[in-house]
Amino acid sequence: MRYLPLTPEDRTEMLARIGAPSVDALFADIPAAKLDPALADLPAHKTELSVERTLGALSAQNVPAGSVPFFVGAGAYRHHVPATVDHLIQRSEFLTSYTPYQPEIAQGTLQYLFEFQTQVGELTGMEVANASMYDGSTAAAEAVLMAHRVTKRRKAVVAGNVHPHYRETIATLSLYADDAVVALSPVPQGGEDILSAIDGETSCVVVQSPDVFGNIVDLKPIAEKAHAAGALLIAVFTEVVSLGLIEPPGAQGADIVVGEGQSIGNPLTFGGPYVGLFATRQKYVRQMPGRLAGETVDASGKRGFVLTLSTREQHIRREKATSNICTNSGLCALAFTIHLTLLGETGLRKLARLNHANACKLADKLAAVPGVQVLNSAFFNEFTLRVPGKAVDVIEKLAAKGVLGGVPYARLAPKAGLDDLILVAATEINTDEDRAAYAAALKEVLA
Amino acid sequence: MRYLPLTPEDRTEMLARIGAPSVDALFADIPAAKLDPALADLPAHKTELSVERTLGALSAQNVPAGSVPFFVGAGAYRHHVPATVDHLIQRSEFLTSYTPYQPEIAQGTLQYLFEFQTQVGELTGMEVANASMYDGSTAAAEAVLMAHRVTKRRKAVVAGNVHPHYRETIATLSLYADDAVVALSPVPQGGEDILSAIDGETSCVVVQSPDVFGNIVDLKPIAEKAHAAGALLIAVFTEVVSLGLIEPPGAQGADIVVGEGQSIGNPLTFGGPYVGLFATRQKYVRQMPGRLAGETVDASGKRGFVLTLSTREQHIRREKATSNICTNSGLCALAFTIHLTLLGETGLRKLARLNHANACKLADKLAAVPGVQVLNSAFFNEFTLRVPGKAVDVIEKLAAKGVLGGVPYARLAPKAGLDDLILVAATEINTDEDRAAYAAALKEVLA
Amino acid sequence: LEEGLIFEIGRTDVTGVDIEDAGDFTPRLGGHERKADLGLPGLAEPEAMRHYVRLSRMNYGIDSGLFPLGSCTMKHNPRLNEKMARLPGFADVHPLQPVSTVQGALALIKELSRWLLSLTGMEAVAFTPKAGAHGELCGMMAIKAAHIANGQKRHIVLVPESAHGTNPATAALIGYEVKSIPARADGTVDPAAVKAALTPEVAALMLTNPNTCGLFERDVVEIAEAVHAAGAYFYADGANFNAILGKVKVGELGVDAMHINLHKTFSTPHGGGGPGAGPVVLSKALAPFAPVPAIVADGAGLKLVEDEGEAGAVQALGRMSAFHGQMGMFVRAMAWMLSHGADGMKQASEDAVLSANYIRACLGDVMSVPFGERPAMHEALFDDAWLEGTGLSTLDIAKALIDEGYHPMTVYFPLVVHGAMLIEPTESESKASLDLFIGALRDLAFAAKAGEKERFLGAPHYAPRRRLDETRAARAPVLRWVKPQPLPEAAE
Amino acid sequence: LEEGLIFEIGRTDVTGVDIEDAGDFTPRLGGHERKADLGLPGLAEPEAMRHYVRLSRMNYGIDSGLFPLGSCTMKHNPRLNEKMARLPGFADVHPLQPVSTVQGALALIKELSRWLLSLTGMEAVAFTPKAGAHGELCGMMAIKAAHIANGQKRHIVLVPESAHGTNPATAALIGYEVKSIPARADGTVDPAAVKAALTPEVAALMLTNPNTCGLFERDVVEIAEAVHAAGAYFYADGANFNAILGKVKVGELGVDAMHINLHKTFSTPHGGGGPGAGPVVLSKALAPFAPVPAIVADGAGLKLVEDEGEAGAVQALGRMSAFHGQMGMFVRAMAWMLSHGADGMKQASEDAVLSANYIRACLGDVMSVPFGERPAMHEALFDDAWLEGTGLSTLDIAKALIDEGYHPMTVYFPLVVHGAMLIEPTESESKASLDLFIGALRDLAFAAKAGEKERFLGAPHYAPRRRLDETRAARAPVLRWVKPQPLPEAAE
Repeated sequence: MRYLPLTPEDRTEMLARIGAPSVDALFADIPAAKLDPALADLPAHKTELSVERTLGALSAQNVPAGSVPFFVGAGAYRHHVPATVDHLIQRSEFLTSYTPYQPEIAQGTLQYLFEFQTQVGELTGMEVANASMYDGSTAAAEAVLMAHRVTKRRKAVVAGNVHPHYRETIATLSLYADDAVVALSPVPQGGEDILSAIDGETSCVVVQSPDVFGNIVDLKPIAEKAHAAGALLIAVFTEVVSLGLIEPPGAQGADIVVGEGQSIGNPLTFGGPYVGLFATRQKYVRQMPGRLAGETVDASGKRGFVLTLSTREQHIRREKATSNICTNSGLCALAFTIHLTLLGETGLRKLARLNHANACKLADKLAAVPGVQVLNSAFFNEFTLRVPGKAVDVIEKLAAKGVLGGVPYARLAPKAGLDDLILVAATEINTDEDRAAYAAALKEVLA
Repeated sequence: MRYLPLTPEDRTEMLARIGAPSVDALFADIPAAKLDPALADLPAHKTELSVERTLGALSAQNVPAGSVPFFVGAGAYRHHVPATVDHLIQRSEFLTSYTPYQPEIAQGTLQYLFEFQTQVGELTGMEVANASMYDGSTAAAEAVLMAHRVTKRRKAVVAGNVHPHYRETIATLSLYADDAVVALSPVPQGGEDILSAIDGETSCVVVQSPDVFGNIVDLKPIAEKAHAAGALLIAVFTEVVSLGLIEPPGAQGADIVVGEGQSIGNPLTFGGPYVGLFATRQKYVRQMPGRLAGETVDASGKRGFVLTLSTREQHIRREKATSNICTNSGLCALAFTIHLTLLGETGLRKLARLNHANACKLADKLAAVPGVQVLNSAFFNEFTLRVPGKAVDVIEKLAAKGVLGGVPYARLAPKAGLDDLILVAATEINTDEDRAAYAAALKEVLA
Repeated sequence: LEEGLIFEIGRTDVTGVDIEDAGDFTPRLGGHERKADLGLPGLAEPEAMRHYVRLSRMNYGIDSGLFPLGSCTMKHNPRLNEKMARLPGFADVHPLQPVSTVQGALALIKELSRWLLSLTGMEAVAFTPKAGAHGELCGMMAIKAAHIANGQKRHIVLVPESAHGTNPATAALIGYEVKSIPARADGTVDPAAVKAALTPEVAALMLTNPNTCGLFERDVVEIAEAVHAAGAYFYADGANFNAILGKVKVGELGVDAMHINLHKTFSTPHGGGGPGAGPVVLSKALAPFAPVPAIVADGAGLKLVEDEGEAGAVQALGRMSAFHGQMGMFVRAMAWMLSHGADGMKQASEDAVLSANYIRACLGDVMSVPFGERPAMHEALFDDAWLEGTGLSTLDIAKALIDEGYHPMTVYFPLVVHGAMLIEPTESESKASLDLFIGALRDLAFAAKAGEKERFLGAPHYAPRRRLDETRAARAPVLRWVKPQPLPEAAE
Repeated sequence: LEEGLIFEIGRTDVTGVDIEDAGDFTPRLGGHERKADLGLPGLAEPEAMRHYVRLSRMNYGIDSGLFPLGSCTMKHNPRLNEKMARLPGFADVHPLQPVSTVQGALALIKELSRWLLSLTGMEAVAFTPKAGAHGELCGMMAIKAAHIANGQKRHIVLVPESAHGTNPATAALIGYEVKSIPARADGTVDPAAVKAALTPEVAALMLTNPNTCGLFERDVVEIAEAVHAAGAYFYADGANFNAILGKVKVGELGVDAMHINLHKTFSTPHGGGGPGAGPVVLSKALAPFAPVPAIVADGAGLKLVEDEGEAGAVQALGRMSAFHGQMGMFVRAMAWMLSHGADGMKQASEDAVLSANYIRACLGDVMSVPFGERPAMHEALFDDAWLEGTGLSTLDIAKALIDEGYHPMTVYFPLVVHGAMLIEPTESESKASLDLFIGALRDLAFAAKAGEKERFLGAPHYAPRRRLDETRAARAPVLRWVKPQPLPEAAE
């Protein structure tokens, strides 16, 4: 077996050194009746060529986004990632390294995490960020728990226009943690009334902007009301590129900002692994979940970086930890920070502008299709279509015509009674031909 | 432009430091009338996404070998290369390094070249090998020049069953170097009479085994006759995997062994870059072309490696050099040596055996197609079919049916009058289904 | 040569990405344009390449040398797996594409599940948890969901004192009170102690097996039976699955839920701290409570059940995260499993255990081995008794190991032995590599006993950094770069 | 930690590749089975990975830092190009597949040719030469073929003394006698000297422009006219094309043939010594003699002319090598050209020239600049006059530069100045990077003049190896590993 360096002779010699009569003797503590179970349903080892064929065949059964006009978003976005990014994250010293508990031989990881934290802080307009979470949805759920710790209250208000998967993730964790959630109803065209749900028991208000329907939300009045009630504002985003063009949550009074970082540096990969971004104010840092890289000096006075404030964490604090998170999204965070470093301010602004321009063009193009209505007045790179009939069927018919046209809102929230809405995303990858193909196919489907 | 770090401000500052009024002043020595020509037929710079689309579209116009039953050989072979190989050769420190003239910071390159040289020596059964040539054909041409230097004669005898491209490469170089070449006629079924062409003026005899038709040639009698006449035997191979199963040329009396190393570690890539292997006897080493890595010690007594015997080379010896070769195939040699290190003796033997087994199975399968004849009695992984009608047409019709069935000999040598022969190669990549598909398609084509 | 921060070497007017011009158009941002600068530095591509290549060279990875981290199983990461994960049919598909366009992706998850179930003898897989700790959370939620469904209110979770920190943290996160079970003298859990603690308040026992002392809990079946008899569930921490993969099915030992770290046992790369993937296998009793999404087969192909309460997920505990789990990791793990096959996985476990016992046997005379009377599993545990009188600590040994060219072993864990050093060689090492490592540790042991203090106290000497001041970092945390303020002008 | 040779750490019974069993069958090798062992060591995959990762870490590359090699143009290697070269339609096509199945590959070569012709103002491209020196050979063969076709017997080739070694070596290889042309005091070739040497025996002049002193041969048009007037051809060495790409078309200067190093100007990676690619552009006079294969378009698409004498290659000089050239390099170069476009290439040349002049300007006060009265092109040349009295040589400066974290510049070339140091920064460096490099050299220059000898004579101090004994290597060459013989038994 190509991955196993020991030879039969090695094994014999090693057993002799141990003084064990056989390998089985080393497994003597396993009840004999349970040892070496049959695995007849699993095949024997395969050559590399054979594995490539098996997995290649499965891969070929999927329709890659890059092979068709593609407008699917709703929390994950197809952007172009420079080849440099994937090359660099595959370097052995990044790919095969461990969590940087031994800082002397992990300065590479620690420095990029420190840079990542700073970048996330700048993007969100917040003071401090952690070294990544699993993804946007779990970051949102953790943010709620953190708000409870800060406010010592246990009731979260979740806006209706938050991504339904995020809502469910928050609801699930809250349910088992015995915390309360007030879940508002979705308002596709925007302008939902969140303020009236905030009261003196509210620990936090969770608001997404751009929201799941694509609407850009003014966070300032919500922040004001929340703060007046002693609650925190948790601002969520699912498309981080939007922060290159629109007002950051930090500038609007958010106390915790969480979101999905996949858009920068990371491929779609059917939903994961992604990278959760988590930022907050300096004063709450000790209530924050997740890893933190911090600056210090070494024994000879040189600047260096270490994981810090680990007394918040499970491996030290055990049941009193701020979170049980341990492994997070190191390599995805690396991809994020490399891509963002390549972009820089100039590149990110141009990218965001192009995304918005493409969305505007697409919205105009689709709004011209008879029977179709664009719901949003203000949006970034995603908007909502109202179509005659069931959105699910429209999307299936578009797929049959080779256009992946977006996400039926009803797929995310089947019980919401909003069956005629499609969430449509546009990014820099879309061409004029793509948009024309979509409009033409939609016209045919609705005819 | 993403690759150019200087900003307009940088340029202004730098010009000021130089004391030049403008960039154009730096180009003052170029006749003004010729400066800054129009390049209107070339487009402006493109984004990475756009380049991917342009080249992706061109790539999509080709039929990749991996997408069809594939039996094309004749000097380049499709083998499976472990993913590790391509990963490692892309490491920055290998990919972006220079020729190792500064050995203190190029020990990585130098050590693998030393290992490569040893591996090539072992494979070919020769004493010394160089650090690679461009490919097998140019290595063969250089071998002839080397034989002329060793023997101080200038007439080469080239066997008829040497790959026609190799014959032409030798003939072209010899023509312009004012050397004589005796080119024998091809004998597809093998057994050509080479001995009678050797005389007292012969500098060298060039013989390929397995030859272009797939026949395994007994080199011993040729070596004896050549040596008796004061000539050298140059043994050529185009499929290096064969050396895992058949007698090496070094054991049969060859004086120079050259061949194509592409099969191990390197993809097909439409013919290049490949890697030429070149080995000879110790006593001829100072007449050898190409780079050589040698062992030495550093100032603190540690083992290290350097480029050596460079007094043979053009950058020192100029017009008296043994060759004009400078850049060679470093990275392809690295791919070769990594793949061969992964294989080791055990793996290479198994691989060679599987190749041979697949060729035997394929030969039986195709010989059973009515009208088809397999010419060879002994072969490794390639053999020759005689088909009714023009081989070129048969191959085109097979391609139309989605089978790449081999190479018409007439494509390599249109004037040889051997229009009904197909060179067919089998490797470990072929499955039973591939072979069945070929036989079925061939039957239909010939029906 | 020191490498500056991107904020020090980059500039906001430089970019390493060319982007098409958006042209003229009327923005529809509703007045929410960003006004302030972002303050994000850019680097041209050649500069960025160098920055990260240089950073990488300050890191140590499996590809650099043996990585003896106990409990964290750092084994060889085949590049085949990376290649497979990048196939466009896996890397370039969106989680919310129509299900008809991702049948291969669903089939892969289904096949991965089939392998995991066969290897564990369990009933169902919850495949969405994103890492081991997230898997624990999922498993414990399933247990809580089951108790709720059964109308039970139980608020205590038993955890042995040798447990990973994630275990108590997870239990506490969902409102359980954690009660610790002490280890007996031989390093394993005493069934009697478990039985004594099993009140009707107890919801579950969380147990790592093989345990963190590197021993197989030989009374596990008896313990599981007692847990079940008390109406509680048995949660197994799968961190040490690598020792028993293919050697025993945990379902046959009475386990109700176990997370599997694909980035340990199944070799998806650790990546400097993730991403991982923590699918949870569930027993028949807990299977109905698996979270959404689920994959079910019907006549037309594979279907995704994405909403609670739908057919196929009637009792689902809820949703662990957006979308459908760590696909990229699934592909890598599947490639690893296919490559090994049933025979190779069993061999891998045996080699891992053999190598650990070999290390213990070769170092037992110079270092002290607690619980040495039992065979080790895939980890060799040492304590610091052998350092008595040397003035050196476990940490000093760990840092000195860096100078020998190795990553340190896991230290001060498990907590149940003093100054623990936990070494896991995995199955990826040749005997020659093990012998070199053993030689290095023996040499250090002799040096420690010979009083060569500076070799240890000043270590590492040959790393990119000397020992770092962690106290300083924690006392006044500097968690981000801040633009240096210009110095005030000197008074004229 | 030292890394052994594969022959020392590997074993012939270990393999890192799983291969399907061939099963039982009757071999048809005609009795030519290999009998002896191959003696090839194998490594399991994890061991092989480490071996090569460790070796790589003893190398320096462009991604490690500035690479100031004059004449060898080591610029940024975009990874986009690597990705493009690996598209299956390029990497996984066989050179002898039916032409109908490789239309995209032929179209790419055709497009590459179109760009090269536009950039050089020439008539035809011979695309098969595999490296610069191979391209020279091709170009000089075309010249010889043209003379033969014209019934001319000319046996002399003129080469300036500052030429690359490949120039005379190439000319000699095909039977030409080489005659050297001296440089004039300002570092360029004197048209008068050329005219004086242009006898009817002269077949060609080989000239590098910009020349190896880093200067543009300002009389090049006059020289070319004289060469043509004498019935000879003008061969240009394209090694320094990077300075003038997009700034001037060599065809308009009277060049008849020039090879283009795709691995210099067009950034295909140097790879530690190749592979390169050396397409040759030819003037109208030489175009008919281009070697096979050629690509021609007809109604049905693109066609390959693979044989001499066929339509499309009636006067072809022959064949340079098997198949159709360095496709992998063509794709990379094409990606680079598309990325830059006409504007980007011109900007790249300007930046390269600007950076070289900047370096010269910033070091001119501490190092000595020959030919300083003319602007430099993309290289800055220094000699060793400034080292007089220090007891140090150019080589010492080069090796000391390693300790500063840089690859040395090109030294002792060109031969026309004493102790030459030739520095080419390329367009890939930021001003900050140039300033750091200048600072390092200034610091070395001051140290040299201050008599800090050990810093230089012992250099490099901080490299994987100290200075290596090249004399020993050449005197008794050890060119391969040999199995150590067992020591003879001691006499009893």
